Amino acid sequence: MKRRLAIALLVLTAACERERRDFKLPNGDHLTAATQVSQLQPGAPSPPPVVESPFQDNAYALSEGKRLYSAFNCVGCHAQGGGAIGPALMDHRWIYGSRPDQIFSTIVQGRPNGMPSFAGKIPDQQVWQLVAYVQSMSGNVPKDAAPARNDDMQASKPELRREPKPPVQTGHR
Amino acid sequence: MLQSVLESAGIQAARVESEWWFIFRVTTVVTVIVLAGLAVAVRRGLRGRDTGASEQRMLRYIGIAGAITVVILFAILVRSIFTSRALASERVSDVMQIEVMAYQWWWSVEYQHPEPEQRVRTANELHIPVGKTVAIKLLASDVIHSFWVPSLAGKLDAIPGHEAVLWLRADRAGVYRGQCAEYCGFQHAHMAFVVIAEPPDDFERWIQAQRKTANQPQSPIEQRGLQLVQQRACVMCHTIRGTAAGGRIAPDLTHFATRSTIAAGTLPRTPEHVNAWISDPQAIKPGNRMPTIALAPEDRAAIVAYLEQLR
Amino acid sequence: MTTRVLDVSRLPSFAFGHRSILWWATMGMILIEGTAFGLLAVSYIYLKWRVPEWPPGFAPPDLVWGTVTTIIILASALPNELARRAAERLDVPRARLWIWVSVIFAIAFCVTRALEFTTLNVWWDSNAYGSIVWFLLGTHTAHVVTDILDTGVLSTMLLIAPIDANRMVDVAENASYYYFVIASWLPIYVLLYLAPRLV
Amino acid sequence: MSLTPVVQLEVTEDHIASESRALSHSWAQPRGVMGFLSEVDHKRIGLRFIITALVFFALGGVLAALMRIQLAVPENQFLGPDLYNQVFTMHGTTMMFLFAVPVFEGLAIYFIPLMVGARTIALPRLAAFGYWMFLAGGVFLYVSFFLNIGPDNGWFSYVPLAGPEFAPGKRSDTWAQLITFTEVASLVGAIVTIVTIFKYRRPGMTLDRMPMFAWAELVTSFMIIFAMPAVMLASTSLILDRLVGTHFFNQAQGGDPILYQHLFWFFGHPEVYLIFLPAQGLMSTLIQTFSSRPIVGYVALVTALVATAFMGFGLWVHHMFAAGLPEIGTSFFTAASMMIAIPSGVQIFCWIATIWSGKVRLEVPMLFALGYFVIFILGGMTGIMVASVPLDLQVHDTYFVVAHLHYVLIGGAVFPLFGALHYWFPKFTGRMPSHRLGLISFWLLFIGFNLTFFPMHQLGLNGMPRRVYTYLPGLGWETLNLAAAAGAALMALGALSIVINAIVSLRRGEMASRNPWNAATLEWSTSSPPPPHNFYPERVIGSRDPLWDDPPDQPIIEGIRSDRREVLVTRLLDAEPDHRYHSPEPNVWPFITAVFTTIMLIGSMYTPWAVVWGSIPPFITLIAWFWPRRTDINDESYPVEKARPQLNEATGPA
Repeated sequence: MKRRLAIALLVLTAACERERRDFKLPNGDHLTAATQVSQLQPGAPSPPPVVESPFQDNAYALSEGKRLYSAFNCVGCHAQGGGAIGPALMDHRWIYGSRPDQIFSTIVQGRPNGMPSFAGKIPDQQVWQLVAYVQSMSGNVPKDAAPARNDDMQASKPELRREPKPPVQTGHR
Repeated sequence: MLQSVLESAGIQAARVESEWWFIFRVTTVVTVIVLAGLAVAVRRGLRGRDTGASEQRMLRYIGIAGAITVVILFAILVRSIFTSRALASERVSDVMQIEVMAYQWWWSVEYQHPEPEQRVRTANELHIPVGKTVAIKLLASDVIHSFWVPSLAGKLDAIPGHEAVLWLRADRAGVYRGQCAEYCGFQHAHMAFVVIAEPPDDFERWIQAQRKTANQPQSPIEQRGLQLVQQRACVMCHTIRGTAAGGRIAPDLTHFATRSTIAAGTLPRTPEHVNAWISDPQAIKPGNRMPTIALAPEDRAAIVAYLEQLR
Repeated sequence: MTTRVLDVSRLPSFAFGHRSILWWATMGMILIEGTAFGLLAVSYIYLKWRVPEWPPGFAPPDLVWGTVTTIIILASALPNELARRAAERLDVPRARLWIWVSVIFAIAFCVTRALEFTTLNVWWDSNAYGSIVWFLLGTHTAHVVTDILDTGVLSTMLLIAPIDANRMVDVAENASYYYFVIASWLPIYVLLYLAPRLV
Repeated sequence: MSLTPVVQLEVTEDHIASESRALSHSWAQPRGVMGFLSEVDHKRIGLRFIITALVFFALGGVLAALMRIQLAVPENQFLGPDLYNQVFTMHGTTMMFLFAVPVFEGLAIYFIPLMVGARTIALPRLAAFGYWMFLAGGVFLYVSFFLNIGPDNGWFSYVPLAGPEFAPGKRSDTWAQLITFTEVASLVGAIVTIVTIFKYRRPGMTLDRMPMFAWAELVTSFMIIFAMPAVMLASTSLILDRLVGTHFFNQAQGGDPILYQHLFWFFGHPEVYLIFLPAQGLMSTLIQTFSSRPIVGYVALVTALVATAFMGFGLWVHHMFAAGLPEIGTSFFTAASMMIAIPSGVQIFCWIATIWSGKVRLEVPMLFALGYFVIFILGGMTGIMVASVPLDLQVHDTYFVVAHLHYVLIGGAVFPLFGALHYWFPKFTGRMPSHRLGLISFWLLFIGFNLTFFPMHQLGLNGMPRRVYTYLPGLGWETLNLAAAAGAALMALGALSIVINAIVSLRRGEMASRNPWNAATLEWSTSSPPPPHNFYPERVIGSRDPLWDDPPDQPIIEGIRSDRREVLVTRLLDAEPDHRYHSPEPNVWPFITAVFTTIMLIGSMYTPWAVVWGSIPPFITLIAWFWPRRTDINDESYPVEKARPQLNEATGPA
């Protein structure tokens, strides 16, 4: 009985989680200047803090991420995910890591050969929304939260209908 | 500021207003007569005298009442069709064109001109010359919105993939408030705009001023403001012509300080309000597309100072 | 106490056709679904009227399988009618025989219908034309499948369940519904296959 | 020789007593939990519909109160946009789909068999299935709401706002699937009502002797059949666009958001009439009873119902005047929208004539009927205003329309409904409702209603749009909104007093006789509440108002078997006896089918495969539902050879 109750509660909170509309980060927005730029640090190495994405399974954040993806002209280099000047985002190959915090760093810090740093330009909340969306491009978010098609010419299958592609690390860190 | 159907300031709204008073008077008289008839009937029914009235005779009266209903309705119909015609007669081709693009939850306004650099782009505020018909081309960038300035004209929907044109003419100078009238999401309530009808000379002066690029900042604090605007998140969305800011998804700020409101009519444009807005837009208009940006108070003050001199 | 009495005890305990309540229930279903098909057809025409070229960007569906389906579906009216007549005569063996024959016909055109889906030349997510084509065909197929299952169950009942006269009424009404499935297909065939070629 | 002779017969008291006993036994309601789930008695199903719908009405009312609190003062922080949008969507959806349509359906299921003198409803298992689907849909909607998956795009769910791009998550799908639930329930109810009216009328009740409420429900049921498929298509294509990427409403790929509006309003406008028409039937019923005379203009009233139904399908575009459609078309729809006032006018004139020439008793139901006149006439007048294109372009989507629609729907439907619930309370429960509490409820509701909604006309003209979660001070909207909030509080008290009245009267009300209001229709010819088999002995109908005008020696109907649930099926037009029919026994499979259908429908919000795999269990339960059982077999024609002698009568010309 207890277990059933627990499962029921879990399902319920999952639904609430997915449908929350957060207009700001729970802890407010903070400057991303603190983002680590280098792995070098004084003293004994401390384990890197694992940063949880606040919006991983959140439908609203994913759709906002999708909107920002074209508003901030990510399309210009990455196209609709198929890649052009920049690498493809809808495949399983991840050069700089597929974890939310790694994608976050890629956006904020920029990467060699063209990916500019958006530090200070995109507030953390929107970066997290982009992170969640980028993960959905390869089908790596729950189907019930992933974005459906846009009211546009269709370039590819909507994220909701993409097969999940388990990430494969290809790049160097 | 006026936002009322019954205080018309333009030909289109005046026609509708006169139609309103016609129908209002007719229907009031009809209502009074029918309810009086009911009252008489109830009084008589309560006394319960057997009238012996034949059903035939009552049906005849019902028929007469029905016929009168038809005549009244027909009169209203004819009046309404004539008003429609009159409204349509305003559709002339050689008029000033303004393109209004509705976004979730603000209005982008563009004054058309054959030369691209002479086009004027502003937001949530239309200036029009008094006494001249303007054609407002309505487009929607995302969902369906509806453009409505009650004192000037009836509403017209802006539907994605469709183009609609609204002709209107202001006959009195003044500031008329308008608002989105089709439910469009979180901030449907805060999607207002103003129409400023002014004498043609004033209008000409205004549009000339709008064609210029943005003022250069003078004082150090203003200069610091510009620097911040160009370095921080502002540039991702806003355009300020003459600076590095060229984002196209949020209101054009080139002549920000000439406008009377911010956030699509949500707040009057005062330095305090602008400051409050930048510090936490989501508290003022939850769900709107401007994110909360972490800025030190003195940086915010600099940005406000810069914005306030964008005349 | 002697009184006037309307004696109904000699009335039959079942009836066919529009005298039976089942016939009216079936007509209700037919009206509902007929309206749905009508509105779908109007939507098709509406979308067609919005674009200059039709079908937009795709070849119209190939004629072969659609036409074969149409022929089979029309031919299946015959066993269906025979089943209905047998049912109204309370002729259980023949009703049983013909209803099974119509099940076989129905399965046959389910197969050709499946092949039809492969020759539409457009996907449902290609554009609005593709969507409405798939929706029309899909809705009709849903009716066909429902009817087959329904007929199948009824045929099985005739083999193994106790049979009273009401079962024969069921067979007759099953046939009325099947006529609707046939009748609703013809305008859809014209819309999907002929209209893009003729207009 | 006729199969149904009228003969002089000796009918003894003993015979009547033993037949009554046999009927009570064979129509007995099943007991226990399984019995509850297997119920096929139309009175139980009807009452469940009514009570469930009233619960949803109360929930919808609470949501309305939340909105009035939010809007009582400008820039209120009480709800916030996200919650407010869900609340107003839930309010509209609840009132339209979970209250207004089902409550009249419940009244039809309860009273149509009683009014046409039948022992039960046609297709009772289907009716039960309809109820379970309705209940499942309503529970599904409210559970979703509490899980934050409540729809938030308005009860109309316009695309693209409710479409795949702008409505992330599952909220829009919840709305679309709720439509499917209520659709199934209403369509099933419509079929059941039509068949009952066509085939189960007591001998002698020709079509032109049918009670007005039966006419109203008949016309409404046909409207449901033609209107509901449109919204089914709209919601299905919406969900397809969202889930599998079709392009019905994507303008970039040849679709069109306006197509959605056409489909929605082709249903949405008739929807108003299919709420309004049953209430017109109630009005005729109440006015006739409390004016103590036959209704004036029976034929005119029936014609008006039919005319309204036809015209109701010709004016959907008046919801889309602001969408910029061609002018010629809009003129046609203006004309149609105005002309529909004619049948309403004729009905009102007929009722006034009835009152004028009758002996009026100002009982509570009659007060509600009189309240209808005041409120509905005002709503009708504003209806004429919004039918005019130029005026509509100003007031469309403003509070003026909010006022208009509440005047029409609350005045035109809810007031008659409350009158009717008060009127039929003794029939439901066997006890009389309290007159004094009834008076209190009426005046609270009447004053509260006008205080809430009358100011909204002015608000709309002052430029306040609908569906805004807040507004700025200084636009002249504060006082009127505050008045509306006060009115809403009065209405809440009124609703509360109705609940109190129901509870108190149920416990301590005076016992009701068969016909406490001295009415003329058949439901008052049986005990209050009616026995499971409704009537025995049954007399042939001889006039339009049988309880007033039938001679006492109308023939008694004998020969319907009492040892099983048998009913007499009559012919469509003249209600001549046609055959006897064994009505279905209680059965639990409709309930189980509804459970599996619910699982399938909810699953299909998440994956299209749920439709394929999910339809297998309901299919299996349907087989179980229809599989003939010993008790269902018609023993007069089993085995089938036994039926041969009846064949000529069974197939011969009707």
